[in-house]
Amino acid sequence: MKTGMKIAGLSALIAGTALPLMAQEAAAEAAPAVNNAFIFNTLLFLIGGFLVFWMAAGFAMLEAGLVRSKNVTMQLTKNIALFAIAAIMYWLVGYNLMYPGDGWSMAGILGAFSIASIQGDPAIEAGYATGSDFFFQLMFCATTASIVSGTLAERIKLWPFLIFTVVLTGFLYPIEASWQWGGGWLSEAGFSDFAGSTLVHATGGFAALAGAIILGPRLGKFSKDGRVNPMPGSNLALATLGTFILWLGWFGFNGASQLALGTEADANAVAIIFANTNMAAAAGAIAAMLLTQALYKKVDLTMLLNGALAGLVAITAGPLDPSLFGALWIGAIGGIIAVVVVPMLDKMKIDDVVGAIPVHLVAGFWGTMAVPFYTEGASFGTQLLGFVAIGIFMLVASSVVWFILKATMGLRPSEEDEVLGLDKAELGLEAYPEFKA
Amino acid sequence: MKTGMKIAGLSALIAGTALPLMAQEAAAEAAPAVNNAFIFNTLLFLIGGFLVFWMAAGFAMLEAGLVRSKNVTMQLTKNIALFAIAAIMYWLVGYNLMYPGDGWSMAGILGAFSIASIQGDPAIEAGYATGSDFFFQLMFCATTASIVSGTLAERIKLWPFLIFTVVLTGFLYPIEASWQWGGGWLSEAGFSDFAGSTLVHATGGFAALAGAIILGPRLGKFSKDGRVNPMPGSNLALATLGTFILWLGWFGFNGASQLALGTEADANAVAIIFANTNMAAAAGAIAAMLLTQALYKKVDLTMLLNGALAGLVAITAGPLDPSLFGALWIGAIGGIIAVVVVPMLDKMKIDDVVGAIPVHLVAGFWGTMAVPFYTEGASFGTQLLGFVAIGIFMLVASSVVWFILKATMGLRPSEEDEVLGLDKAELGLEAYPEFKA
Amino acid sequence: MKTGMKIAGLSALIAGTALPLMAQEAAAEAAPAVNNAFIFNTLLFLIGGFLVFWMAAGFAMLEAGLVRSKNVTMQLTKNIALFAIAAIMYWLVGYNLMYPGDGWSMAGILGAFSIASIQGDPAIEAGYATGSDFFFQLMFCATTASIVSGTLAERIKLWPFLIFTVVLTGFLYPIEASWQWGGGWLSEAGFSDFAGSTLVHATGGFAALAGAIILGPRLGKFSKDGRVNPMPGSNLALATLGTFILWLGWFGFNGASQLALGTEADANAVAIIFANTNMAAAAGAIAAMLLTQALYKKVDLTMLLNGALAGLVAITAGPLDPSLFGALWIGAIGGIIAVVVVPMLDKMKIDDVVGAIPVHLVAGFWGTMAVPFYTEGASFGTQLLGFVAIGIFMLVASSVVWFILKATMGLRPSEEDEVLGLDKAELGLEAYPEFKA
Amino acid sequence: MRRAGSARETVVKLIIAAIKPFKLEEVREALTTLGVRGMMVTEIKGFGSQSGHTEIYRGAEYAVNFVPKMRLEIVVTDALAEAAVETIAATAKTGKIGDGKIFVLDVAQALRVRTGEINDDAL
Amino acid sequence: MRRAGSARETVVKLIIAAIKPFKLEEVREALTTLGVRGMMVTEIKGFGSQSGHTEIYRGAEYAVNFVPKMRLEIVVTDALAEAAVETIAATAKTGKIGDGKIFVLDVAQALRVRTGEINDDAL
Amino acid sequence: MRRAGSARETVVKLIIAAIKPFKLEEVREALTTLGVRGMMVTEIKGFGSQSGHTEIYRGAEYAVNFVPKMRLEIVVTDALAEAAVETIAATAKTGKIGDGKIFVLDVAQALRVRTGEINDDAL
Ligand SMILES: Nc1ncnc2c1ncn2[C@@H]1O[C@H](COP(=O)(O)OP(=O)(O)O)[C@@H](O)[C@H]1O
Ligand SMILES: Nc1ncnc2c1ncn2[C@@H]1O[C@H](COP(=O)(O)OP(=O)(O)O)[C@@H](O)[C@H]1O
Ligand SMILES: Nc1ncnc2c1ncn2[C@@H]1O[C@H](COP(=O)(O)OP(=O)(O)O)[C@@H](O)[C@H]1O
Repeated sequence: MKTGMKIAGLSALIAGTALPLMAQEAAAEAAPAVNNAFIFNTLLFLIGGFLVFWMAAGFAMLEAGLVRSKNVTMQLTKNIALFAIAAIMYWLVGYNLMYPGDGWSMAGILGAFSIASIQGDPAIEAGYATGSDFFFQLMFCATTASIVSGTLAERIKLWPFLIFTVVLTGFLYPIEASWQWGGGWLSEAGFSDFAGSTLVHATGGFAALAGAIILGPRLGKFSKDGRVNPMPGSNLALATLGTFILWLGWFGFNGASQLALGTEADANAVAIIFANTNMAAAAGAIAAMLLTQALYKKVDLTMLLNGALAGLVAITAGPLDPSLFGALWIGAIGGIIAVVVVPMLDKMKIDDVVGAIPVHLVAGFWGTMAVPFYTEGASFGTQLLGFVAIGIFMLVASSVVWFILKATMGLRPSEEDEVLGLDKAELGLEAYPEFKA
Repeated sequence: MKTGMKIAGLSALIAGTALPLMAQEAAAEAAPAVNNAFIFNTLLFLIGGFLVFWMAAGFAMLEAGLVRSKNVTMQLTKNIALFAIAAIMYWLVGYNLMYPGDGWSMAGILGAFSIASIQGDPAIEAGYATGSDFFFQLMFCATTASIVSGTLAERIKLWPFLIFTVVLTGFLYPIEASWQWGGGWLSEAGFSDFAGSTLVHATGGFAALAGAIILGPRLGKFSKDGRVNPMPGSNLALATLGTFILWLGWFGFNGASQLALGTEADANAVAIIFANTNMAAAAGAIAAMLLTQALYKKVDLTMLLNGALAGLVAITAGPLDPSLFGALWIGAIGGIIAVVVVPMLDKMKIDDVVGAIPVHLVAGFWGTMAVPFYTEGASFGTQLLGFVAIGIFMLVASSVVWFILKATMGLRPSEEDEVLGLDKAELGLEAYPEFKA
Repeated sequence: MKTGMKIAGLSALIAGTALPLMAQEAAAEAAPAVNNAFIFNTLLFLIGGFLVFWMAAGFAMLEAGLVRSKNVTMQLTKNIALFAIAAIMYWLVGYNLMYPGDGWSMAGILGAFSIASIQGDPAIEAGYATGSDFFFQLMFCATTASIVSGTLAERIKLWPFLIFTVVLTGFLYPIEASWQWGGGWLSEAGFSDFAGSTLVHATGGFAALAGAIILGPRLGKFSKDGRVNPMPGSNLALATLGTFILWLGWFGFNGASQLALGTEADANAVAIIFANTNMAAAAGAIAAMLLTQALYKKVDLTMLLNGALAGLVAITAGPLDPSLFGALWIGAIGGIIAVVVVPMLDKMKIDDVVGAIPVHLVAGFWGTMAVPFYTEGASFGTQLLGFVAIGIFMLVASSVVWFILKATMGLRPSEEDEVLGLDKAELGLEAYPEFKA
Repeated sequence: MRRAGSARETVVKLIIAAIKPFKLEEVREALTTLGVRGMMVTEIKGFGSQSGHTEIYRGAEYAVNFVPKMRLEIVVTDALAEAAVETIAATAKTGKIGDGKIFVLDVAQALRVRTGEINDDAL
Repeated sequence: MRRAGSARETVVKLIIAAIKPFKLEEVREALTTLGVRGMMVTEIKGFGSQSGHTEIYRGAEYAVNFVPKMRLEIVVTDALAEAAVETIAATAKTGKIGDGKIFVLDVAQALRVRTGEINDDAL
Repeated sequence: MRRAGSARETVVKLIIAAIKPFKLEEVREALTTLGVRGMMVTEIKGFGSQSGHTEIYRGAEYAVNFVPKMRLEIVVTDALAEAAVETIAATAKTGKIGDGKIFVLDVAQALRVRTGEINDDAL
């Protein structure tokens, strides 16, 4: 490493613009100067990538905090396993299915089937290192899967959930994302979704919605008499930590989606995105806080957390163009959506343990539709088209997968196991074995 | 995003310094080369900014871990809400009040009243993207507010606390900070506070101190017979996590306060700051550990955590100029201060739940006074002047606000509610509902 | 800070490549243009450094989650204290002992004895800021110590452990690491260990192994009849959080070990390392999950966490050269090693509380031996030589230290104290005082 | 206040029951309908014939000797005792091993702190 | 060791009390002054007239049937029993609903593990 | 079902014991060997002569009045009672202060929920 360093030092020097002496030789050999933009762009992907990676931990903590203690080990297991699965499936199939370049299997609709490769010399003309792009894009794929685990918590067996994750991260997400980010038909149509309110968040939300309906609610969640029985989360400190983690990761999620840092304009854009993203989250949190106080005469922390996340999801479709004030009201409406939609789902007897559907699907819809307010060229019609198209695809496709899993291996544990808790019943391992739950 | 990428790739290329062929044209068109310093500076602000953002989570975890379990939900709620409020108030008033440029309302004393705006083309001559500066500065404002919540924990109602936060983040912090960082009278006077031992930490500490005195101690904290009744924190794992988070965030707090990364000298400075910051924290932790062992025949983890933070606060006023050894003894004295002052406050019947006053106010004073040891041009007199001036302003101003809130809506919950815990009494939501507390 | 900004802005401008007008003057004065590689390299060290710092928190959470609640405060205390000690010892002795340059005390074997200094003007020719290198290298030293604390948890007194840490971070690690990264005899011999599968992880593992044998198992861990009595971790949410933190930090650990970011080739290399590191972790996790399912008919989350970490350790010796597929199978074997070796150690009556020996020592061996599969010039023989040499040195040296400590102050608390738990017995402070354990 | 009774005069009964946790709500509702107005509930570790299944942790097998149970304490009037016992038995029953036990003890005296009422009036 | 007594010979009393948690310290101190030298304290969920207020979580109302209480078990000599009961009643009383209950049972035998002392000497 | 017995007919015994937590496993094994087939275990805070040592937190001293104990409840037949008490006393004993107490009460009736068996058959 240190020895390596010496070399590095040299190469750095050579790369560095010339000291008087070397200058001529350099010129003589016409040594191509370093393309700093290539380095900046790559760096943006890597920083953005590790920030979005961190969101996987955020989802894990948020969900572990919002489930009952008897299902915490299972929720943690699902979250770390789904990330690992995404990392492998996206390499095996997803990446080239999503970014086929000119290798479409069906033009604009179905990408290429081949394994991702990142080795080899840097492709300067691409403007960034392939590996950094793969690393960054992979994190988005994993995020989509993280959304699903929360909604279905406490009542789906481990393996069917993981198998669904395989399909989602290997095929469903890459296909619908290719339509836009892969340069497919949606991008041709002029759809606009900067960092994925629809392509990532609503997509995960649709998969979760299909699952929640097919899976059914947790035992005892809804009484025959229609009463809703809350099942409070077991650890709100974890849930809050998870939200802070997601908020932090979102700077990478939206900021690095600028995809370039090599010019003053790009740097300026990334800066604006960071500031707008933060503002939308803050506004979502405040809106949710005020609304719960108004509706229930008390602040509900879990709603406040959902509100911040809904604000983030809402700004994700267009974090660059709005003013800070724009980010504020777009985010605030996101927060209001979270507070309003959570009980609506309960009325519809759809059991969404962590509120992922209001936050990612509904606020994602809002964010997508809000783009035209600030982004030139975007039209409400096209935005709606894109959202609906992806919605139908995801609902149908994931329903098929869920039904097959239900028919073959079954989705739910036995009633007794569910009552006992998945930790003891399926994993034989409690998350807090010493604490009386 | 991918489509965007293609363009980015191009712009990157054009931006990239010339390949033989393009060179002449470039020169011909006199295409202005990219100002890499602008990008580096902006990147420094963004990285520093997200690291300081992370400190908000650190305060939340530290405080949630040091309060009793019956007040954890409330502490979490306050911490995330105060950050959201800071984000909005700093945009609405704070930023231009703190950085009026030439728009002072009262020269050097009171800044400009206008809403912050970050849109538009990059102002190359500024050397950094406005949005990145706003993003970074905002985090400092929020940090100041985070300090207050810990001291007043477990006995102040949610809304009066949040209203105080509105005033603190919108007005009090921006005004006093403008005196120095806005180029106001203190900076003219030659005060030196690199990253805010006084401007951020002591300022938060003064607001907390005023609040603690006006609010009074928690019920049962001090018995009539003068005995102090410890109320051990409910979750030291969270408290330790919070401290690690703060330690990490501090690299951005101090490092990015160099405000520039565009030259070798700046890069070198940021590197020195990182190393010194780490050393001061380590020394503070070790000093506190050894001192508690000496005083109490056992190590007190909570003091060790306070010690590390006190070391960080102490180096914050001058993290660049000291040698590593300088950082060590400055930080170590910070750690000693924490251990010594915590019981002193108890004797004065001032109830500081997490030790924020010793850590941020007293160690902040020490750090401010230590600057002249290594920084040329700094004088003890001016340092004292600055600290006292800001101290008086903050004590008076926040006392006024606290008194108004006390007189109007009241600061404290009923005795019964306080005994029951704010989580159940005010929020109707327990942080750990399943665990027997 | 803001005032500073103005200057920074200027310097930035001057630094920035020339606007038409200034150009000639600049040329005239032959003003040396900014060496961007120096800034990029320094930035890589700083980002990598804070990511590896974060790993200290990861170890703390992982270990706090895997010990029983009666020893959590102690585990947290050890983890934060050991980091602080490493920070000071590495400055006092370690850095120059590890990187003597030409100042070897014994050529290639024993480095220089002098205190590290990072002040002064940037040494452009070095290619990076000294402070950034010190900051980054220090974190590796601390990591080595973090590995030891987990294995010996729940039964070693605070002070002997900390004194061992002083020796480990000040002498043992720097000496063995100097052999390779300091340009010592091992690097001459052609040993290849990119980021430290052997130099950091196995080294920590050897120190832990020696300690575990000399210290003996926890009371009741192994019954006379040879039965193994599991002692489940008290908080798997923390353990999972810790694993996510380590995974995140590892991007800095391996990525910044490229030691340079100043050229497209370096940027490309760092990107590949990030992607490979992530793949190895994912593969390790999946392999461990599938294997526990196969062996025990249920997934063991703690094994899954160990598997991810073992995958990371395995790829650390050579994260650059393998393809993604290479990273996959190298990481997967790491995960399998974790699952297989954990019970083996139990059979050998070696009590490794968190599985650090399988993860860091055994998977570290595997990773070291796997290098020649993808790295030209590396030979299995030399790899084995390096591993064995360092293994012998570490086993002998740390055994000596452990024995001296045992003979002088004793390593273990009284049986009664161990049963009561170190938190109450030695620190008089419970981590979760309100929760019935 | 009346003299704390000697063993001879039995006034009210204390029913102690160990049941499966998920039955708690059902039992509570059944007892309320029966007219029981209060109880004390404790989470306990139960040991009995149900105990003793084995788990695996990090590759090592171990026996789980204790199963979580809910322990109910209900003080009722002599008159209500029998019905209460029957109600609990009926509601808590799943027929599977581990359903639990019910014990009845004599209480010499009962008192309501708030009012000072004693025995039957205290319940 | 003496034969564990039959119900007929009552030697000492067991006082079981459910009180409001924040009263625990006060009650403990009062009992100590009275001469009580030991007790067992359990955190329980109490069900009674106080129970049944509703809370809202994520927009849905639900009834809170159990309130946290402290359950005290104190074994005292026959002689001390009455005073102990009165002391607890007096100290735990707030006059508000939920103050709790006190129950007195007969104990057939008491034993101090450390010394083997029994009955009065064991306390 | 048989009428819940009056105080006069004592059928089985309830043994309540407070012991040091780390003795639980040992005691459980000893009792099992003796033929005891079930028990209820509760984690409690114990107050007694052992209590009252002081701790320091953030520089302030405070007295720790409660020490964690395990509370065992074992219902046994009259015949087994004495042996059970002796076994617990013997196994839980360390000779150091805080070893705990054992109390024996009369049980009027015992019932096994699963089968409806009562008294001796219920244990
Ligand atoms: N002799 C006993 N004394 C006290 N409690 C007992 C006794 N036997 C069983 N219990 C309690 O009843 C619970 C169920 O008993 P168990 O023997 O497991 O099943 P079942 O009641 O169906 O025979 C146990 O977990 C324990 O809490
Ligand atoms: N019948 C009972 N049996 C056992 N415990 C009881 C009974 N009734 C009440 N308790 C206990 O006493 C506590 C207070 O009783 P409650 O009816 O709520 O108020 P009050 O005692 O003022 O009438 C309850 O929470 C419960 O723990
Ligand atoms: N009078 C009592 N009533 C109920 N429990 C008691 C009583 N005295 C002691 N205990 C229980 O026994 C435990 C041990 O008693 P203690 O006096 O501390 O030691 P020892 O039993 O050796 O005298 C206490 O922690 C408490 O749980």
